[in-house]
Amino acid sequence: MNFEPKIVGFCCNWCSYRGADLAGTARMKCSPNVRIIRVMCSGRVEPTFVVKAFELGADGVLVLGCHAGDCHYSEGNYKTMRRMPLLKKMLAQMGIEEERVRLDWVSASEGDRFVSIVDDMTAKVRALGPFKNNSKEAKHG
Amino acid sequence: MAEKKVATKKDTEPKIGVYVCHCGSNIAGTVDVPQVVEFAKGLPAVAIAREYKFMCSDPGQSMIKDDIKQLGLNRVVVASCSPLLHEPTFRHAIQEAGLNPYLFEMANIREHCSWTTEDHGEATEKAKALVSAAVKRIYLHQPLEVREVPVNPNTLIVGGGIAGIQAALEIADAGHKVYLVEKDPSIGGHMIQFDKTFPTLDCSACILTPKMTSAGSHPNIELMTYSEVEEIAGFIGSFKAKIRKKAKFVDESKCNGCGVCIEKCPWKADSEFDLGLSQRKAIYTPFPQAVPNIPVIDKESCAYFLKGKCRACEKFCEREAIDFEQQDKIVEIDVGNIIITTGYDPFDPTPIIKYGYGKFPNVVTGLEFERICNSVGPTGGKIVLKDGSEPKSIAIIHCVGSRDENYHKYCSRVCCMYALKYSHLIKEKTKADVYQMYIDMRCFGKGYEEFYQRLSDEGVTFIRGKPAEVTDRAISEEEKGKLIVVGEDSLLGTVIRVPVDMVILCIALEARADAKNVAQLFSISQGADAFFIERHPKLDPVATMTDGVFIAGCCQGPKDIPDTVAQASAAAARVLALISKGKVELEATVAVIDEEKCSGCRICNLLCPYNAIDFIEEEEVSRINDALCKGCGTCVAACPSAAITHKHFTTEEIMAEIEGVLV
Amino acid sequence: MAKLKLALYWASSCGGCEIAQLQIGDKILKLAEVADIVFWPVAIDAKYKDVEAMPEKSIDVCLFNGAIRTSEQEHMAKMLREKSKVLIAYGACAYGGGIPGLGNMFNRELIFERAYLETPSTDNKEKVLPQTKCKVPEGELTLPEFYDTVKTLGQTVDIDYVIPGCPPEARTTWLALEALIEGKLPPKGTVITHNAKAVCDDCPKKRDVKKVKKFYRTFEIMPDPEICLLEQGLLCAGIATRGGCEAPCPQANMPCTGCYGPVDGVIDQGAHFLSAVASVIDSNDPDEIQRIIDGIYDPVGTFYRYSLPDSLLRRAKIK
Amino acid sequence: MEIATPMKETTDIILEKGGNPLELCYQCGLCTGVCPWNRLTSFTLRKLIHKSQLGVVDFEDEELWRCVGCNACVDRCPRDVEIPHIMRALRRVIIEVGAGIVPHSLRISEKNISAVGNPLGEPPEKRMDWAKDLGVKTFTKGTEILYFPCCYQTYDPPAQKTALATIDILKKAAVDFGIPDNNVVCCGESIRKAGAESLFQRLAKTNIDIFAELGVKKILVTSPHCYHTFKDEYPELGANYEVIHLSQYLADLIKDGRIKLTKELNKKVTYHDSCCLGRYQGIYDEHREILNSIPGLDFVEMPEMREYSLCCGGCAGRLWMESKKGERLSELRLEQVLEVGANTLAISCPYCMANFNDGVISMDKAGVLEVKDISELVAEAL
Amino acid sequence: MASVRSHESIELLTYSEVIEVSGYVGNFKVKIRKKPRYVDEIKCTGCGTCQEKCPMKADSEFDFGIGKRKVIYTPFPQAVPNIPVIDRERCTYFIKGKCRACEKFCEAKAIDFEQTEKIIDLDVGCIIVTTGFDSFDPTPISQFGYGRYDNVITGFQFERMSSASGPTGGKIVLKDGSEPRSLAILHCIGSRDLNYHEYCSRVCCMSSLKFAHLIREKIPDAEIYDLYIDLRCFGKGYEEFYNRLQEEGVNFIRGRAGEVTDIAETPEEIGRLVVLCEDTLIGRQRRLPVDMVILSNALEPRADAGEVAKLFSISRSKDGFFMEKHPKLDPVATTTDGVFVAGCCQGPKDIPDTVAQASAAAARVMAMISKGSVEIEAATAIIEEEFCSGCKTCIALCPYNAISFNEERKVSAINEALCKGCGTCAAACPSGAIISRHFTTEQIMAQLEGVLT
Repeated sequence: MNFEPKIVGFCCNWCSYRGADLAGTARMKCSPNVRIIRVMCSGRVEPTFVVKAFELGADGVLVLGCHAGDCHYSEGNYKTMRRMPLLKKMLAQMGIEEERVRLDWVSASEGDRFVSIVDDMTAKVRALGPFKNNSKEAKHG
Repeated sequence: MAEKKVATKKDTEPKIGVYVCHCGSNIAGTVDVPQVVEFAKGLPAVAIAREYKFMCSDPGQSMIKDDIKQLGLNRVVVASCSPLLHEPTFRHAIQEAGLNPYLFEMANIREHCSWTTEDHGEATEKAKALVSAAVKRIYLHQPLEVREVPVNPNTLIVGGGIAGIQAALEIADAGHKVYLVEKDPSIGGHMIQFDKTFPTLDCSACILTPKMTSAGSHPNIELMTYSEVEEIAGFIGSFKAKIRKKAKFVDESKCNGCGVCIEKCPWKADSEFDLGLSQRKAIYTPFPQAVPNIPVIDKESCAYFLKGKCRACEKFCEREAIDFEQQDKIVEIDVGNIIITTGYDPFDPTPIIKYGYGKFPNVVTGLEFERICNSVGPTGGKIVLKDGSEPKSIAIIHCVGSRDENYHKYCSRVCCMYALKYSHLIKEKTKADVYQMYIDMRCFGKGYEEFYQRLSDEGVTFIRGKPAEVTDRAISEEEKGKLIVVGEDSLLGTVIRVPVDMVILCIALEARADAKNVAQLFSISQGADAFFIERHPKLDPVATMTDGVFIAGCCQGPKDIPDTVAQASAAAARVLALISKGKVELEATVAVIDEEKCSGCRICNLLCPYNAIDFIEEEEVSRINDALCKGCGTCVAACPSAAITHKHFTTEEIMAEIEGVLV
Repeated sequence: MAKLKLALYWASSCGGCEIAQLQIGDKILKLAEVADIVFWPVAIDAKYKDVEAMPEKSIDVCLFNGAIRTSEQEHMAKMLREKSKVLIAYGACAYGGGIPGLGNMFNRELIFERAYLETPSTDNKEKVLPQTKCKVPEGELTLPEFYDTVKTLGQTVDIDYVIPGCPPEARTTWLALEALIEGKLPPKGTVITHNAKAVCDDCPKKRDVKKVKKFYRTFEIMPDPEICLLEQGLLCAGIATRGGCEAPCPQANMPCTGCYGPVDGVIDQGAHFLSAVASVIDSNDPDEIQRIIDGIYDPVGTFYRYSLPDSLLRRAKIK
Repeated sequence: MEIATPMKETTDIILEKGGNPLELCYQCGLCTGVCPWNRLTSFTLRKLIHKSQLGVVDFEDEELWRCVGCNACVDRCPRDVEIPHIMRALRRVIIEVGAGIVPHSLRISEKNISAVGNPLGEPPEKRMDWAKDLGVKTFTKGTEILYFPCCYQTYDPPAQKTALATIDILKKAAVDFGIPDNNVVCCGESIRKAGAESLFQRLAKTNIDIFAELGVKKILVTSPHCYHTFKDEYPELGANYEVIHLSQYLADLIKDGRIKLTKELNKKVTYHDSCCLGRYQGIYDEHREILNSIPGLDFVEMPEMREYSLCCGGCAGRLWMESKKGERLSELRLEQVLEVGANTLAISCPYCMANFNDGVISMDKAGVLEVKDISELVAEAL
Repeated sequence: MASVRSHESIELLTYSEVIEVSGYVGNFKVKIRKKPRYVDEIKCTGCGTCQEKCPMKADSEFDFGIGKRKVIYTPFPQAVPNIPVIDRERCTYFIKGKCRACEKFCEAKAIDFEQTEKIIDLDVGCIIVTTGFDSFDPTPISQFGYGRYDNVITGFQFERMSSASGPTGGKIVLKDGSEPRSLAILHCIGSRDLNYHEYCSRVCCMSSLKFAHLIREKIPDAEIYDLYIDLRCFGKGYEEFYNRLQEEGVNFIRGRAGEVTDIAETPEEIGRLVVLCEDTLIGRQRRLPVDMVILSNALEPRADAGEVAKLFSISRSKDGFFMEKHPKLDPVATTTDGVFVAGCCQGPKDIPDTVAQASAAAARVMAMISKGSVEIEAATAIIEEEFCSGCKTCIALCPYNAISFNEERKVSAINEALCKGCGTCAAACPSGAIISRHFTTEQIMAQLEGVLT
């Protein structure tokens, strides 16, 4: 069987989750690989969650928030905009491919954008292959 | 240190019911529902898993309610459509069955699954993952209470200009008490300084004075002039405000506003109201129609306070209202809501040296010109030069301090129109030629373009281009003794020199000098331009990030009178809605700080968009005001000590959910 | 009352912990009054077989410092666990992997290459690398296996307590010893320090709300000694590190490096530290944010200086 | 860079001479955008207006004589600025105040009109010679219609054909009409646009007096310019007439069956809308009805037609001035005529006729294309 | 929108129109016609299957005709309520008597072809009219070729085109599906133009800038021309946005376009649209060859504004928008007490101003509600019926429509709740039957006598 990546998606309640809903309402076809966890604001997404997802065997993590300036909580998404790049920089240092973590913005009316981000990410992660969490089994190298 | 997990204390072991909806064929057409149900049955703590055609229908809901009662379920997962659609429905249902509504979780297997996935196998797998995530997460759910706080029906309005007056009247007319605080001796603000208003050319005082009077005499409005807010505590519904009533040295209860004291006072000072173009007495009301019509003594210019003698006013006051012993008073009031209408400051063009303001006596600002034009102003409404003669030509320079990276980037919104208004007043009162130097004519309001056209017809000359300088260095005979405005006429493509007698600078509106203090006092934010920031520029233009604090008028950004009035009424509407509801519901899914863990590092303090996090200096910990918290979770994600918990979205819950989706 | 039997062991660490244990000063006399040291390779001549010979749970307390890098260390950890009633991870290496734990950024091959071939001072023309076995004229020699990945003591065996620090402050060591002596041991799993809160709580510097426009390395600026170092752009880990040390580094105007490990409840010290640092970047412009982030050199070394093996990901992915 | 200083006095003079629409202009530049001159040369109408607003007009500039008042701009102006009025005012300042120089060729025409009542300088006593042998009666009191041919149609042989054809048609339809005697003078429309206001006033008064004496109520014209001035400008002086352009009258005659077009004309014809009749008066349909009712005639439209018609460049005195080769709108228009493959260009204005006839010759298309007044085509088809 | 639907205090009547209003402030009676949807609102779950299955298509009104919708449709995916309606005019079943595909596939059995219109009577105290605007149809400005050239579109059409959920899925494309390389945005189409609307539509400058930005974002190397007269960027953050657009390399040309033509003069112009304009800052005419022209068209009063005005007794200003009581001091009230206006039905405005005005109107209503009663002018006019001859002179004079004629008694009657006491009727009554209380003829006469002593 071909490798199908598992991707954890974090969506904020106000924009991106609604955008994902709209993709459904509009019956757009979309890769099933991204499983969404709803948080109130993308600002709630701790780097720990991303790392935890990898630890638990995710092959990629997608974080979606409102577009800059549209945050329901005024500027929660700006905090995410600061955290994710630093996290990505660190993960890169740890040898984790850049494509496995993605931060993007989807508004409530952008069902199509949601789909294209999900499809694009799925394809890229699929191409990378499974994420080997080589820490646990790496007991004796 | 193997065990880091904090054990979650639960009163009873979770007993979870899982309900998978077919949604007709919307879900069942793609997802193998029975398989999902079987899968759910195998998940930890799941007591029962069922399927039904339409879970949201009445029979579907009854199924859940019955199971809660009969099987003693204490947590419910419904796998159906988007929670944005039916979460309220099911929360309501389990509440009816006696469960806390927060002990509910929804798995979105329609929008996020059956509708976007074609392959049945994939869809079923994804549905399972989503159900497993919901089950893992709900295991950790805790009951939450929605709290309500009562709303004090009294309202504090800060700033007695047109915005404050309008909002005050709006609320007072609805039968609620308003405290209107104004720092000057009279309400009226900038609008009362104006002569006419554009584009209807109504007399500004004529339309404002009735409002001022009704604000002054309204039984529900307590006017606190010559007063300033010193301190604010509390939150929406119950603010406590400390207000300093500055000493007027005149007993308000005795004074009948006869004006004898003013007449008799031998001391003069520059009139603030006339921008220094005229003089007032040391005991004064700023202008004749002042509300309240009670004078104040200006300590700085009163001979008694300066030299210890005079007291002329006291001698002549028949009502014995003068009281030199008066002290500032601190008044404490309780209010439920606050509206800030502190207005703007006119931009001081002195730093723009090239325009010669301050150097050439006949270069005046727009606001000064308003006073010159005003029939009760320093010149009795005559448009005259400093030497008393009538100008033969006047140049009006737009965008002074606006649309200028060196001063204010923004457009001040009203200058084009007041410049047109000046042209009209000049044409009406003198024979002078008028030159308008503009960049773009911004006549956007109702009747504005028509006004522009009317002015064109009155023979005003429009020159497109921002002048480079105003000079008195003549290069020809005609220019001698005149002010020459030099700039490019960008439509002609040449430099143009316009010799005039008077130059009016259309100065920008800028945030008040003390805007920063006000912002801090009321926990509201300022934009880069120093004006206060509204909660959402489109959809919530009068609210601020602090619940219960609203803004209206030019303190939010430059605007004209109709827009100010509309905004003031809008703020009043928001306040009235809160008052008539009588209570506010507080968010249940808030963040809380465990003070045992907080090291007071203050990382979280600035992250909160609602200023809900206070740093308690004495205890060196941060604390969240749960009446202000909206539950976004940004602070939780940032806390390096994991001292903050986001109720209903705890780290453990989300971790469990991550584990769930990755089955 | 019988004297306590105390063991001390040194695994993958620098030896600083051994010295730190002596730092308790004259209190060591008090310790000697109540305890006998039965095993302490650095100070007492005792052989493995002596330990092997001890009955199970015959040692009352074992202070074990250093991470688990080799098969020998693993073996000793397991043995000491067996022989000890109370096993304490002593110091940052035993607790979170410590500095040796940063070796998890590489694997065995890379480390050997660097250590035995690449370093300028190395003279190894034959390119000999350590082998577990090797034949010499005298017979076969063995070496412990060098593992690919560093693990913490806690990941190797069950531990009872942690005394954190690189090395632990004398007061922290004594806090634990005192509890032992007095028999007032806290619940199992406790990280023994004077302060459950972060270092900031110990730190006397003035703290305000935080906004950072640029991060500096320590040699780049001379910070104001009165003000919180993070506010001045130094990556001080005090916010994300358990206190109790009395903040000696920040007090000396050096940023905290995080040796006391995370505060209770924090799942991953580095991720939390990173999140907090990123949160206070004072910009909403993606490009500017990137520029500010570019000023952070070696994020892993910064955020996981002492805890990489104990982090959720434990090690880097080596292609 | 040159430096300008607003001269309010100059602006005042322009305003006094009727330039007041300039106050309304908000300088959007639409007029320059649509001005046909810009296809050939650069002519910034908007800037000229702005200079007038500031009183910094260079009265020596030839540009002042460029605008022919085709109204393409006025039609679309968002503030309804009557730009030709501004142009007229500027020219009045030149002529009446002497602020600049009147182009030589225009001055000759002006002199002619002033001296002999027609721009061609022909003797006034020969004005009606063209009709000598036609047996047409001179208008007297009680005659229903006064047929007033334009100066060109009375003196200029190619244009005369229009008048002759008109008489032919009117006779066949048995219309009660008369022609004026030799005392009438040029209607004055163009010379007024060229700025000679007092001359216009004199001409108009002459004609008005004559018409009054004869009791003229209904005037039939074959020039759109006469039409415009009689209908819209003479009323300023208190004279009101029912003015009909021949095209309107012909359309009615055909509709009512008073004339029958029977002869086949095997021509491929396109029609050029004159500005003065089109954009000024909105008369578009009649010509097309007439042409379409001529048997055998193949009528084609040019892309730029009706309100988009390209001006011939002959009005407002421009006919009398020299335009350089390559700067002639008429030639641009003739290229469009040739593009649609027509062999006959129908017009209904004597200026258009003069301009296009010149153009046909200068472009060397004499055998390929003929220019005919619509009356000629109708007369041929009778 | 969703909170409007779920709010317990809001009853949403979509697909409905007000047909009659009577009464006065505090006591209005309103008749509403609820048009048949042919879908049972209670049963429908909004699943959308019916729309999917419906075989017939029509031009989408929501997409300004550049997209299609089904005959059973919700105007857009996020519609509230999410309940479709059947377009009777185009439904095969209604036209030919067969099809009923939607009915067949509806599992909730919500389709009801027998539904008829319903008249609902409501009693309300106050009315807020927020009927909005129409977008100006630029067809009459024939020189811009709207309707003639495929790639000349209005700003509103561009909005839909650029919307992710719009007909092209957010792609900016020409009619032939290709991407435009150059675009011109023409400001003030139908605004600031005496030939159409004299007023400025207030929002077009900013929406044009927004269009330019969206184009820049989606087609980074496109050549964009913005043809303006004055850039009216007056709101908060607007000027800053303009600066940003300048930095993004949009070509701003000050000049109103004269014409859009497809007549090419140079090879480069062949097959493209050419915008003729003067660049007034250079002082020369320019020809801009572009692939697409966007007309930033005006906001104009709704076509039915006249009827609505009559229905609610509100007046309209010269430009056709509803007139407020006082432009400065009472911008949401109308001359009829209890009827308020908000939003673009009162004049063009942007979203923040609309929201502020809407809240203002709500404030006025709430003030009335929380007071519970309205004070009625005491100094009103009354008619002494015995003297009234029923001549009806007074009826048309009343600016508040307070006078009605009692057909049975043949006398006029004044509704005191509507009368404002202006006295016009009293002055006009030929038989002296109307008494303007507090300003009676006697009182005024006496006063006259007094001032003349």
